Amino acid sequence: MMDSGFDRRDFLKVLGWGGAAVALSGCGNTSVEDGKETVVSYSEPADYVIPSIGVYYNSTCAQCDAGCSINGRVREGRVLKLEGNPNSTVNRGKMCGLGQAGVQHHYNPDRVREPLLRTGNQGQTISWEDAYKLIAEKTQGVSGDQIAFLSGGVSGHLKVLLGNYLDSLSCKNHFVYEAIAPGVARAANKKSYGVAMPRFSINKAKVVLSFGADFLGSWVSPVHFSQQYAQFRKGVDGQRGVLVQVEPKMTLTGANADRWVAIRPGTEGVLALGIINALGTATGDIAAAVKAYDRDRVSEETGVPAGQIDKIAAMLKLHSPSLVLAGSAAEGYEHGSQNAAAINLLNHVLGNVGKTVEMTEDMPFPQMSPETGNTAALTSLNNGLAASKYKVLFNFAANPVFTASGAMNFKENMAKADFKVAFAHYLDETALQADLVLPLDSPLEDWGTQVPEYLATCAQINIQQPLMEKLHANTRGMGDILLSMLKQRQPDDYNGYEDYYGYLRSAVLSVKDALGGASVDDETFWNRTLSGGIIKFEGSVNKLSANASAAGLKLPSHSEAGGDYPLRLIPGVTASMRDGRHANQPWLQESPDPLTTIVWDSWVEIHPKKAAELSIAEGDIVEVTSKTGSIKAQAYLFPGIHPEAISVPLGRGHEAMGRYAKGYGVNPFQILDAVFDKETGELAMHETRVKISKTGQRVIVVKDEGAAGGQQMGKKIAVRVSSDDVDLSEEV
Amino acid sequence: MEKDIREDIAWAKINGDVLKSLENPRKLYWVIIALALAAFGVGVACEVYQYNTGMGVANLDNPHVWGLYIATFIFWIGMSHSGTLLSAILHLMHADWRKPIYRFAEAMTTFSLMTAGLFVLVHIGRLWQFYYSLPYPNERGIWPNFQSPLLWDAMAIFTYLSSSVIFLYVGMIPDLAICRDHLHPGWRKKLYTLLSLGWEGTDRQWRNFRVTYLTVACFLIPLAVSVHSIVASDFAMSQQPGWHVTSFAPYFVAGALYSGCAAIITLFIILRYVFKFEEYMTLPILKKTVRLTFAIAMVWTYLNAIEFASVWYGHDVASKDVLIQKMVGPYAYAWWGMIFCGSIVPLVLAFKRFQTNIPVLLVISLLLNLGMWLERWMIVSPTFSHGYYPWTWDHDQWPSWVQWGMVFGSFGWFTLLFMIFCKVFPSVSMYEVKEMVYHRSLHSKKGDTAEQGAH
Amino acid sequence: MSVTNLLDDWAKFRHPHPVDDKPHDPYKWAMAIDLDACSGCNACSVACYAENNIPVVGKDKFLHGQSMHWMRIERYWDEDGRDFPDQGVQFLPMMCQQCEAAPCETVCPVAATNHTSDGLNSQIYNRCIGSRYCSANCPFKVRYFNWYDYPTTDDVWPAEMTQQLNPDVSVRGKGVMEKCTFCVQRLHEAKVVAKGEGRIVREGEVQTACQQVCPTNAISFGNLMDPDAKVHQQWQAQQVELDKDKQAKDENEGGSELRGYRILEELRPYPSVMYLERVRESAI
Amino acid sequence: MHRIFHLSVFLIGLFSAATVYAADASQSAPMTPDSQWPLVEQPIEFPHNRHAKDMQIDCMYCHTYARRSAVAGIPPLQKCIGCHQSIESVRESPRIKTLFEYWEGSEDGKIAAKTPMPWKKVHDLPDFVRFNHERHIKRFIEQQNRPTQEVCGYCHGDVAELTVARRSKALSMGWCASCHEKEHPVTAAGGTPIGDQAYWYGFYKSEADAAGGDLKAHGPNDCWQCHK
Repeated sequence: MMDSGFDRRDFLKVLGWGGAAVALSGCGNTSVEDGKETVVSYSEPADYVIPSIGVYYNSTCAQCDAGCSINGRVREGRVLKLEGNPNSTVNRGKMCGLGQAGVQHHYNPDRVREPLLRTGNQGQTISWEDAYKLIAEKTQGVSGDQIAFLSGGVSGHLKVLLGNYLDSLSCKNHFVYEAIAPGVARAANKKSYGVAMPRFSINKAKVVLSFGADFLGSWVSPVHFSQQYAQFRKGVDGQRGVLVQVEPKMTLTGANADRWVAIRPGTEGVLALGIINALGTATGDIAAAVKAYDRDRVSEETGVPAGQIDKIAAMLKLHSPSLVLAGSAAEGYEHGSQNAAAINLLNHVLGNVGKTVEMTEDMPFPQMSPETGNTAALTSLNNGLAASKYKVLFNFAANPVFTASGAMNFKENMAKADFKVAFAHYLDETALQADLVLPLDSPLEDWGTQVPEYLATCAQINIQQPLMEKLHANTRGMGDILLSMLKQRQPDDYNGYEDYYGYLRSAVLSVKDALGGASVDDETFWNRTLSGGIIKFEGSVNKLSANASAAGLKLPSHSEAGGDYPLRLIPGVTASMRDGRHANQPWLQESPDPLTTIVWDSWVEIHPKKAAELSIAEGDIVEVTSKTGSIKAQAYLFPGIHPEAISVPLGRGHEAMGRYAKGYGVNPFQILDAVFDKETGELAMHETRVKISKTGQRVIVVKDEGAAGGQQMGKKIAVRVSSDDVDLSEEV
Repeated sequence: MEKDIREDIAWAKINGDVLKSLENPRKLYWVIIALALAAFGVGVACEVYQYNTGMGVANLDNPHVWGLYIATFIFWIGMSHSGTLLSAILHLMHADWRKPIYRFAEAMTTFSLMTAGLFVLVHIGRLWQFYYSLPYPNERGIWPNFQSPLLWDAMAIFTYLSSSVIFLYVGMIPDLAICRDHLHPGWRKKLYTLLSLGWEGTDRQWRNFRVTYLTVACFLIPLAVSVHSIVASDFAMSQQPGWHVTSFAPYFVAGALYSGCAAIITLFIILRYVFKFEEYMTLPILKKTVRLTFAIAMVWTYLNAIEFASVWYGHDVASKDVLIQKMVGPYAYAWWGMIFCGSIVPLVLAFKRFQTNIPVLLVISLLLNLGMWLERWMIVSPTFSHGYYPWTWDHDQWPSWVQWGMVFGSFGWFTLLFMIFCKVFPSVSMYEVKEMVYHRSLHSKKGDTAEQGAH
Repeated sequence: MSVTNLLDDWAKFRHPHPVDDKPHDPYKWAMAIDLDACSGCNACSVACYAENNIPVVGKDKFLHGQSMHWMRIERYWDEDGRDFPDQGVQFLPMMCQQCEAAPCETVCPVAATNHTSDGLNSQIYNRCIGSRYCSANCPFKVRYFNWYDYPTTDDVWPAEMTQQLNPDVSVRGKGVMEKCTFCVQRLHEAKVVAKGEGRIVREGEVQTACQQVCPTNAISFGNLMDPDAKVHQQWQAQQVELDKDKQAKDENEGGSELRGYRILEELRPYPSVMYLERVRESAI
Repeated sequence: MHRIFHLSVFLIGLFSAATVYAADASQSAPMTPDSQWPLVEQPIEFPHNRHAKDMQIDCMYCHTYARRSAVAGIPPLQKCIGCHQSIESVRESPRIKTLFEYWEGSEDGKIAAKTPMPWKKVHDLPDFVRFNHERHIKRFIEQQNRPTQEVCGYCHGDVAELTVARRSKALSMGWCASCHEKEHPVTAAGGTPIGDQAYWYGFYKSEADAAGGDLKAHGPNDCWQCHK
């Protein structure tokens, strides 16, 4: 496909001809014209570059951590569109909307283009050399434990380099923070299965019982699960899989369930134990533990009809194997770990462990395997900052000022560090607080390796490579930045590497044999790797612990929400907005939320009954107040939510981050109470209690749904049929 | 019964009275002209803004892609029909009471057509590519789509416009000669000299004149009918609920004549007052017109009823939904307004005492026209806001000031043309009034030998 | 130019669609969308924006119903008056149905939208004069009009983003109608390759953007004339026939185990998109 | 009354006469004949005649992409240099000097090394027209093996006679269609046109019926062939 990355970079040059001018037809010339447009050709074209014909390069999607391999279409040196890489075991040539929007991350007009140094409230551009010097001297005087490095999930060689850099500073304070991550589930899984992220085979299950795991929308590896879901629906030998979703607020997955069960927020664990009880197959301490949870009590606590519980139990009994998933909706409580444990226990009782909950393969190179984290990390950093423990703070791929709970006052605490460096693509809320902002290359113009946390089948390393030349001359890849900072500290170790690409190449080739390249020479292996975009290899298998026990399992009996804050706030995680890091990508802003069809704004989901009680109508601007703070947003009457809860989607409400994000919607992170899961110390996102009041204003909700409001008016448009009336085995 | 016109008016007096209307205008005239200009200016401004910014400023949307432009277009087309009715149809019927009033009616026809034409243009998204829709030898080597009712529209309207201009002109020739002979030198005299084509009033000229006039009249009538039937087919030929109605063609024609007659009454009254034409535009003639209007109003109401009934008892659920929506939906007020103005108000005309009561008639005629305008709007919009596909039913889709501005402007434009016409050309046909007087006098003398006298 | 030509043509004008004795040959592009697989994730819609240079109109214009999404995901609730939609919701991807007897085609005054030989409903931007009659007559309301001049509107395509525009697809200026084209630029590319090799396009050689991205493979697209094409087999299995307005399924009430149907078939536009009914478990 | 009769007879006669005339009028293509369009200022006055006529170099030796892509492509600098390095005879001629300035960079440093030449586009169709060179090359040169210069000449005129290329054909839609509709009748088995409505909007009577109608319906005259 190409001779070598080095040379290829020349061919990534944008070719003026066939560029925007031609693309903008209709407002370009509209009659035959001579001598108006200039036509330019490469002075030394590669033989595989043919004008007007797309060239495809494999790389890795960086929109989330799922690690989908992408295949970028490049024409005249401009990357036009991303497709899935068919050879990837994660996404098998498919993608999600979020991933599609990756090009808008790359071409975004609001990217930072120069290193910026804060002087008062002004950012003034400085050269990279000065920036490096500045960092060097700021890190000189201080001891290692006065330096903190905050980052999102990191993996691959970037993680290695970062580690080395921090070591060179003898700094141990690397905080890995993801605002939305299954932190509690990881811990619970580790307990009950022995691994943080076992492999869930939805496609092998006949019944999937999901406690608020939005695996079609935003949970762990949505594209991968969506494909499994499709197979699961087609079913093995024509027996169609059945999906039961238990959650207080309908997610995309809930919307696709055969039965969506609206449960009282926080009582998921109780229902799980109730089902175990109803199954009656449990023995030993488990049987003892669940004895108390008879159907009536459970029904009374969870608000799920007793008949429904029996039906679910019966269904689970009838069809094996099944699969039970514990998702964010179940974890977001003080007793989140307990909920998760109870739900995982159900998997053990049903004997799914080993069948649909399977072991994974571990990276043979632990130093490269993903470093994950959740809100607990931020909490400890925040405490440190509050205690003025840190003098220098680095921030990379995280936006805590936007995503931290309002109760943390992160912004104020951050100010206590005297030198704050942000490696950023945009001037987001956190970057604005930094003293030094270093502009990063977009993932489509940078080199890198990535290891997905959730490994679909075998162990693999994803390659990230430039799909086109840099858009802005003065941005740098994170890898290159770390490398040059390491060169300052340990010249003799790192001067050997011309740049991050060089480092990457030699690093990969050094373990070529382990990566299954023993038979071929370096050049061939490297080119194969680049054109393939993925390195798959045998990892070390780690067994699941099959021991099930209800030891230490105790669930609080449901506490009546009441007093000043009668409602629960459920922060909605949507597939396109997530934690808001992509809110500045217009395609995502304008692609309607699947369930409400609302665009460009936030909304408050409230059950029509509750709304009637409070005489709230669609479009009313309501004020949602928690102990921590309050936000104002438009109300949307939404039948798919428990009457005791309201939901506001996360991700919007930016005060910075450019024209497409700034000023659209509100940010519910700001009003989350600082309540934590007792065991893991992760933020209990669903524990916030709120009250809701009308402000008197009303707006027209900007949504795709028409005046008929999602009714078909007796027309045969979207038709549903009962499973008895079809024979899927006959179908193609 | 009292007479349509006095038989003993001296011909010289007729000339005098009519020509007086061409004399230097009074202040009021200039005021009206100024207002009309201002209104038209508003319309132009809106169009310029829309042309530069895009149709979006009219606050149309997907799928609600048509709005007031189309509605008002139909309104003006409809307006044009009565002129033809009075001048051509009644001419063939030898209903000679039309003679004093047909001239301005015919002028009205021409000008409302010219106004309607504007709406075709402002409605189009790419005005600058308008010529694509004309079938002519072009370097692209392709025809337009002869299947599209819109194309028939364009053709029908152009034909109709050109022939009504001819009709209006031909009918004026003898009068233009009179003007030529009576006016003192000046640009007008030159103009009349040019236009009157050396009319001397010789026997031969009169014979040819009558033949031509009659022929053009014959030619015009089918046109008039076809034009509005074709406008109707813009809707009837589509598949949309509320449009896909077989009775649309007659319904539209009736509506057209209706609004036209109403407009005639309005202008009748105004001209009668402004130019002191009491002698010629007499109450009996007004009464006849009013009765005619009443009859047409009833026909229109009847056709309406038919349409509703056929939808109501038919099996087309979608159309039924649309009908119900018209009655109770967001457009209910407009729809009921149309029923009131179109079917209830005209009942007043049934009473003798109102048939000659000028103030009342003025108000009524205006109401009727409002009703007819609403009718056109109610044909266009509800189908969009409540079509086949529920997902796309629109929320409150209200025309923006740009649309209203252009509708407003169109009235300015029409008034402007009409006022100018009235000053430049005799708005009452002198020679025909003379004929009328002559025949009436014969009639009163030798009883029913009048018929031969006519020829 | 001769009128005779016009007159003959006129005589044969508007060949009725579709007809058994004159099958589409060799191509008839068609689609099948499995609503049981579709999860409503919107990936197809975004992919369509990326492939077809669709402008992002922004909040205000979206409010005025001037959005341009060629492919929209509709979401329908149950209408049985229960408190909770406990059987989930109904998602429906809706795009131009590429009707065989398309209501939009007959009414366009300038023939800017007309039928291609491989059964597509073409839309020619540079010919369009913006009468919007096509949209007025479209039963599905899947045609989108350029209410503003998006290429020159602020923040629609800032300088950087113009580089992402697909050169194979014209960017539409103000005043023209547009709609889903079944990614005709991709079809054309595949045909050129196939023609070069003197064969016809084979199954799997061409995908529409929405089909390619769909994480649940709910969308299948291909040549209905090609027995190897999945879409052909699906239509056959569901006994849905292009030139019928009443399918086998509709004949016997409820009895049939078929899921395939076409929307608003009774209006006889003969859509080229077959939907497969969503299945819901009755036992739970 | 008889006058009316006479008159109407006369009018009808006139009308029908006009119709008959129009109906039998010849199908003259409404397009401009070949003519020389104005010359375009280029960085150097490239002598096509020297290369194509005197040297007999095949068009596609330089415009190399024509046979495998939609666009013919401007020859990359590399290609020019490739030959001209070894042609000492003209090495010092001003045009070649400029050429090398673009390759090696000019002394005054105004032009960086390996700067592509800013050629002006001569046959520049409207942006919404998508002409595909590959298809035409395949059809005329590879299938019907006609001489290259003739085939390219259909649209580009006799370039071999020119220095700087210059448009001599109308390149209007009617001009393209006159070929497409005449040469590619769109019919299905049975000779009846299917689908492709665009066919009916054309001015030109295609020889579909003459061709026995056994041609297949992937007609290059549906609008989407060129407008997308």
